[in-house]
Parts: sequence; C-alpha cells; structure tokens
Amino acid sequence: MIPLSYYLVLSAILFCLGVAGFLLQRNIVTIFMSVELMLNAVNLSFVALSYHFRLLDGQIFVFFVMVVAAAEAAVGLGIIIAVFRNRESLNVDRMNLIKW
Amino acid sequence: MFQETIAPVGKRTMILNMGPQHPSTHGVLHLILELDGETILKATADIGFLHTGIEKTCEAKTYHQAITLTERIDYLCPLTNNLCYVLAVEKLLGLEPPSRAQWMRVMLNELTRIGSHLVWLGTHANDIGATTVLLYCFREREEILNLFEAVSGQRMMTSYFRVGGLALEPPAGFLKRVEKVMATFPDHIDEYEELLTRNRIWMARTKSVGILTKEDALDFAVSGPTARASGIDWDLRRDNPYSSYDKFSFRVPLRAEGDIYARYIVRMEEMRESLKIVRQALEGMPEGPIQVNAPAVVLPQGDNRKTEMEALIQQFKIVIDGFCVPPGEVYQAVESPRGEMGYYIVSDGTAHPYRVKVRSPSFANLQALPRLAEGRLLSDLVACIGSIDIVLGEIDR
Amino acid sequence: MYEAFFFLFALAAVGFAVNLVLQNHPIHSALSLIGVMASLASLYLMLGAEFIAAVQVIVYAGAIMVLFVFVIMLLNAGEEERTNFSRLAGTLGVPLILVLLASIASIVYRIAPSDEMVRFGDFHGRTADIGRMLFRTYLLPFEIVSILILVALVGAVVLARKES
Amino acid sequence: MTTTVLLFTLLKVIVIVFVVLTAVAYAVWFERKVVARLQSRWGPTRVGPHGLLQPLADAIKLLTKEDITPANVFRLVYFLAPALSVITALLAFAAIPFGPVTLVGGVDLFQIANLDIGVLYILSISSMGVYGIALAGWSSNSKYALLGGLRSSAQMISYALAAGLSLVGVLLLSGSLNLRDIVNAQAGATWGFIPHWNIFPQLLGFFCFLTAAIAQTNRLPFDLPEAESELVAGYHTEYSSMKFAMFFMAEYANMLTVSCMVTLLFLGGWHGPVFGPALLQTMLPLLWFSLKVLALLFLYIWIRGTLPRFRYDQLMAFGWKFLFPLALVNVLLTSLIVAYRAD
Repeated sequence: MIPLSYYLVLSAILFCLGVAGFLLQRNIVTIFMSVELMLNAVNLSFVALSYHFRLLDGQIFVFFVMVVAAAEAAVGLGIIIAVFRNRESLNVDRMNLIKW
Repeated sequence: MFQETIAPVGKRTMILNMGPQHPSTHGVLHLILELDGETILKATADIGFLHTGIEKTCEAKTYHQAITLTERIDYLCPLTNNLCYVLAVEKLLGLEPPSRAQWMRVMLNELTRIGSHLVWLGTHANDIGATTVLLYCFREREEILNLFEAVSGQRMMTSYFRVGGLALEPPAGFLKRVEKVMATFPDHIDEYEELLTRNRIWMARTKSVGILTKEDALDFAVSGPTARASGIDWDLRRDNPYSSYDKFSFRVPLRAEGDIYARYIVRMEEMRESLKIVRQALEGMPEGPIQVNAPAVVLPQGDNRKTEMEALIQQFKIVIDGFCVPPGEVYQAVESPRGEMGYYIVSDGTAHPYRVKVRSPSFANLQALPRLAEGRLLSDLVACIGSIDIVLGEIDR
Repeated sequence: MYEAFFFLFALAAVGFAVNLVLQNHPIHSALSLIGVMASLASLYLMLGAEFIAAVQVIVYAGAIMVLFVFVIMLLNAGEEERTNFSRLAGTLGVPLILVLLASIASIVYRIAPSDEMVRFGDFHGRTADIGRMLFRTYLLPFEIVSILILVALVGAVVLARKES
Repeated sequence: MTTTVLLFTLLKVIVIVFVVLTAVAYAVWFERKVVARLQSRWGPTRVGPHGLLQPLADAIKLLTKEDITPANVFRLVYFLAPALSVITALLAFAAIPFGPVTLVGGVDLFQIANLDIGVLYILSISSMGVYGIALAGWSSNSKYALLGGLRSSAQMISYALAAGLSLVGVLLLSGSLNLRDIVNAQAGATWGFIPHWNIFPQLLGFFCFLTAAIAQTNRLPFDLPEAESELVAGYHTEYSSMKFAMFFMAEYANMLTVSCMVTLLFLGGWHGPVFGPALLQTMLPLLWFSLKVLALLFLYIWIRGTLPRFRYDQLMAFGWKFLFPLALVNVLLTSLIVAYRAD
C-alpha cells in the first residue's frame, strides 16, 4: 500500500529535476530532454490523479501530452539540426546572435 | 527566405577508408571516401596493395618462362593473358600456329570468359545482397575449372598456351566433355536471369544507377562490356580479329543506357554469345597438329625426347637458354572479359624480353569509378564497383 | 511487495533523472531519460493505466527518444565545453528549485487525502474505455491534436530539408 | 498468491526461457540448413547427425573466443548494448501464449503472463529493441558501425509504424488486445474446412505486417543495418565473442517473436484439428503452433535466399510511400466492414 501523495511527490521531484536540468545544462539537446522530463513528471501526476478520481480523463490527457511531445520533438530536433548546421555547436551560450 | 538562414556554413563530412580489407572491394582496393551522411562527395581509389612486380619479373625470365607469370596477372582469366602474351611473342617471331591450335585457343578463351563472367555475376549479386546467385555461379564455374584441369592439369594457373601452339594435345574425349557441360549452360544462365533480370529490387538497385555516358567512357578509355553498355560498339574479337576469331559468327551485345543494369545485361548476353562461339568451335574443330613446326621455339612433343638425340638437345636448349626473339617491339591486344587487354613487348634480340608492359582493362575502367559513384549513396558505390568488374591483380600487376 | 516495487521504480526514476541532469554527454542523458520513462511506465502499470504504460514505451521511449538518439548520433557532437556559465543560475537556481520542490510537496500534502492508499487492481483503465472516451467526449481535442501533429510534420520536413 | 504458485511460476519462466533459447539456437541451425539447400549446398553436417549439434559447437566456440574491446569505445554503452538487445528480445516472450489454457496447480502452463494489452506489450518491447542496435553502432566509435546504427534507428521507427497500423485490422475484427482472446476469436471453420483465421479477411494486413516485421528484424531484403557488403558487419562490426553472439541471439529471438505474433494474430494460433486421447489432445495445439511458426521461419529464410537487398532511400520510400498507405487502406477497409456489420 502506498499513499497517493507519494506518487505526487515523486512527480514533483522529477519535475524539479527537469527544471534543474533545464537551467544547469548547456547542451541544447539535453535541455530539450529536460523539458521532456518535466512533461513526464506532469504525466505521472495525471495518471495518479486519474487513479484517485477513478476517472479515465486523466489518462486521456496524458495521451494528448504525449502527442504534443511528439510534435514538439519533431520540430525541436529539426531546429536543432538546422542550428547545428549553422553554428557547429550545440551549446546554448553560443547561440547569442539576437541577445543584447 | 529563411532558407538562407539555415544554409549550412561548414559542411561536416566524414572520411571513410573503405578497404583494403572490405568484403566488397573485390580484393584489396582501397577507396578513400568523403561522405556526407551516406552520400559520397568524393571517391579516390588508392591502388597498389597487390603489386607483385610481374612486368619487371618478366624481364628476368625467358620468353617461355614468362608465360606462367602472365596468367597470375588476372586470376579470373588466366588463359586470356596467356593468349595475349603468346600472340605478341608469335608476332615478333613471325609464327602462325596451326588452325587446330587457334580454334582450341578460341574455345578455351570463351570458356574462360564464361568462367570470369560467372565470378563477376556471383560477386556482383552478392554485393547487392543476392547471396544465392553467388553459390549457383561458383557451382557452374567449377565445371569450367574441371575442364581446364582436364586439358592442362591445372584448374586456374593453366599455362596451356605456348609460343607456337598449345602445351599438350587435349585428352581423348575432351571435346565431348565440353559439349556435355555446355549443353547445360543455357539453362543455368536462364536460372540466374530468373533470379535477377526481372527482379524488382534488382532493377531498383541497378537501373539508372552509376551512369557512364558514352563521352565519359571514351575519355576514361574504358573498354570491354563496361564500354559496350555505354553504347561504344567496340569488340576486338570482331574489330581486330586475332587467333581466327574472324571465322566465328557472333553478336556483340550493345546497350546505350550506360547504367549498372545495362552492364549486367551486356555481360549476361556475352555469356550466351560465348556459348555460341564454343559450340561453333566444337562443331568445326579442325584436325591437325597443335604446334607450329619451329624446332627452335617449340618444345618437342611426346616420346621424341626419349628416342631422338636432336629432340633432347632441343628440349635442353629451350629450357636452359630459351629461344631468341628478333629485336623489335610489338603491341598485341585481345578482348579479355574485362576489356582491352594488351601486351607491349620490346625485344633486344636475346632470350629475355627487354620490357613487358601490360595494358590492363581494369586499370582504365577503375578510373571511371569516381564518376559513377560520386553524389550517390554508399550502397550504390558497392554496386558500381561490382558492375565495372575489376580484378585488383590486373590493376596493380 | 507493492511497496517494494514502488520504491524500486521511484528510486530508479529519480536516480536516472539526477543522472540526466549531471551527465555531460547528451547520449548518456538520453539513456537516463529512457530509464526514467521505463520506470514511469512501470509506475503507470501499478496505477492501473496499462494502455498509457504501453503507449509511454511505444511512443515516448520507442519513438521520441529514438529520434533524440538518432539526432545525437547524426550530429555526433561530443561533450560541450562549459562556457560562460551563469553564476546566478548556479548560486540562485538550485536553492530556488529546492524551494519550488518544498512548496509543491507541502501543497500536495495539504490537499491530497493522506488516507488514500493505492492498491493494485483497484482501478483498471481498460483500453476500450479509453478509446471510447477519446472518440466521443474528446473527439474535438483529438482532431485538433491530429492537425497539430500534421503541422509539426510539415514543419520538421521543411526544417530538415536540404536545399538543392 | 501462495508460495507454491510463485515457485511454480518461476520454474515456468525458467523453462520457457530455456526452451526459447534452445529454439533460437536451432533456428540458426534451421536457417543454415535451409539456405544451404536453397543454394545447393549441404550446410552443417559434421557435428552430430545432420549437424544437429552445431549450435552447441557454435556456442562453445563463441563463449571461448577472445573478447576484444576496441580502445576508444564508450565503454558503458558498448557493454550495455548487446545486453539490451537480448533482454528486449527475450522479454517479448513473456506475453506470448504457446497453447490453450492448461492449468496445472493454478498456473497456466503455456503462457507466462496473460496481459490484457498483450499486442501493445509486444509492440512496445520490440520498439525498445532498436536501442541495442543504435547504441551498439554509436558506442563502437567506428564509422561502419555508426552508419549501421543510424540506418537501423531510422528503419525501425519507420517500419514500427507500418507494423502497428497493419495490426489495427486484426484488433478491429477481434475487439481485443489480448493475444489469447484474439486467438480464440479465430477458432472454428466455415463449412468445416476453411478455418476462421484472420489471414483470410486480413490478407492485406498480413502482407503489411509480415513485410514490416521482416524490416524490423533486420532481415534480407531489409538487412541494411548489417549489410555486410556495404558496412562490413554494420552495427556489430566491433563486437566479438559472446557480445557478438548476443546480437546474433537477439536477431533470431526477434525472428521467433515475429513468427509467433503472425501465427497468433493471423494464422489462428494453436487452432487445428484436435483428436485422439487426452494427452494427445493437449499436445496437438502445441504441435500446430510450432508447425506454423516453423513455416513462417522457413518463409523468412526463403526470402533471404532469393532477394537482393534494398538501398537505404528505397527502403525508406518503400516503408513510407507504399507500406504505410497500404496499412492505412487496410484500416479504412476493415473499419468500414466492421461498422457495416455492426449495423
């Protein structure tokens, strides 16, 4: 038996790790993966709450999140490839053309 | 508009050293490839891994001994090399072998051509992934090698052609045996064609891939089936006949497309034409001696050596000193399975050639490879290498 | 047994996530993320969401992450050197993240019923029901998401196209 | 769950893994034999009668060979990749039922776990199999291996889609994701001799799935990731000894999985004429199942012995422009028919 809140706290931990990765990593691919980690953390909350309410709507939301993540990955990786072709680097600090 | 912003500034390319140890470089070809992904931007051939110094070694041998070296140049068609060298020396000496020897030479040469094309087809198909064809081809090649063994005692390094004729009288019933083997061949060729010619994947892999235009083929001095697939109607057997090829009727297969498929079709048809030539040779094989009557050049035959003093001395002289060839130079070309195989021999009047230079078809054909493969995928390169049918021994000599 | 499995997968997920953040090489981060996703799929199974668990593995771990790995391999970029790393992010970021975590946790404990226990098999999300809901209640979002993914597809093709 | 049931289940898992591994070893023998006969050779003949002990000899050889780790590999990933390949290949067998429900002591003998989402489970496990190959290619730090890994990851994603879609028709017909239910829906026969197998209404789906599955298992004509004439050995160029053997095992285990899947989904699973005494009646379904799997394996090998290999761009074009639309058409047609019948 596990209290439901354990799942939610686990989700929070994963989300915060995602945020940390987003902030600490310099590699654009890893940053992108940190975003995916955050999405996954939220998905866990959805599934846990779906269990709590005995409703499937939460799971369907997870489904939608996955589809959006897939779309995001396709476009995002396309952009990364384009950027890499231009700048020969995946470091976000080097992508500072429009930074003032 | 934004296309410009994402245009590649510095292309990241990869240098891939393909070979000399690689399953489909047909020996020890080393290709330096510049790849963008799998697309070949630049292909450079690095040859010389199989350099054996045969041309130079010939200078230290007598004209007779050099025969055994020539067939090691191209291990897929030893008899063609023998023939070319022997014809060149005969030209210098002004000898004309008897017609039976000439017809035997033609027949064995065409058998060699079939055998060589079988190896080409097997390895080429294997490169493209059709493994079964390889096994089928080697099964049939085995029959041809058995014939060589029967006639000369050797399967590959036969040294069967000698200056002035043949080395030995073919064994009794040899022609019958050839006939029997040849009778099965049309079916075998049909079998290969069934597996490949109308195969969708085969056509997709070979059609309009590795195109060599007629102009390029001429510029690169490409010869043989590779040139004929690009629409160059040139076959030395017909256009510059030697060894009484003019007495045979055969068609020279020709295609205009210049792609891998055209080369495949040309070689397949050549095999059928070679069969025709072999059959004509079997039907019209003249009787008579197998060697020209030139005691100073030709080794005495049979039991003469055991009963006649002159024959023994003759044998001794030819073997120890060799025979002298009048000074001069000669170029003799024959149509090898790969194209124009030519021997340029300079004689200074001694028993050793002053210089032997081999014009090898694979060497010229290999030059066309970068033109065929650049801008295409790695898989196409493999198919292209197979389609120009190179033998590294002949390139490096 | 259920507790053991929960802590196993939860610890695995957290461990992989930490590894993701700390690794220098993107391929190791990607592998860690795959580990997180696999652990999460197991947790979904334990919550009775077996369809979501399967889709998590097929779509997330089996397709999206393959794309990531493919891109990392394609670009074949090694470890990035650490450049003008923002000191502010280092000194302030980590404490702030901890604060964020603490606040979320406290809210979870305030709101979530503490007596609610997860029992395996209590709730079973049947695939057929999910399908029914997806195509009845959530038909419009489903269609919108379909168009979204089509747009993303076209966008990705345009981005990755080599100008000839 | 009592301890005896637990122990019994554990024993069952071990036995099934053992059987699967043996089947994998003999699948290799079978392939060598059949390909040899197709190519008018003999195949293995020396070790045991008809070379039947050849798999054993191969195993000893591979186990005792020197295990070479090249100098500049990414060690962790390099060691992980073959294990990942084998584990994902073997995990798929957890959900495959080999015969009808046969309870002994409360444990089903012929299936490890009867999952409600059996089809999805196997699809998801097989979609994880790509990591073994892709990571092996990447971590070897070799150009040939890298090209092989790149090829495989692109190929697997493309064909997983077609494979999944081509199964939708079957799922629509049987209305379940449970493999056992799907097989049971195919019981019986029309007029006593045409079995109710899904292959008849789902011929298109059968073709699509088989093709996509051959591509997913990296077999000719789709064996680009290891195309030996182009990439030397593709993704496992730098592997030797047991690590190489693990990729080999994974490939054949995947072939077996696919053959089992096709048997279950399209060929009526273990259904076939059942007669005779009770013991025979329990064994016959197993026999039918094995025979069908064997026939599919033979098909695999037959294709390998006949066809040349695709080129990379042609493979992609075939997957996306031909197979994928075909699978979509199949879904459309089947759903129309199902909807029409439901009215």
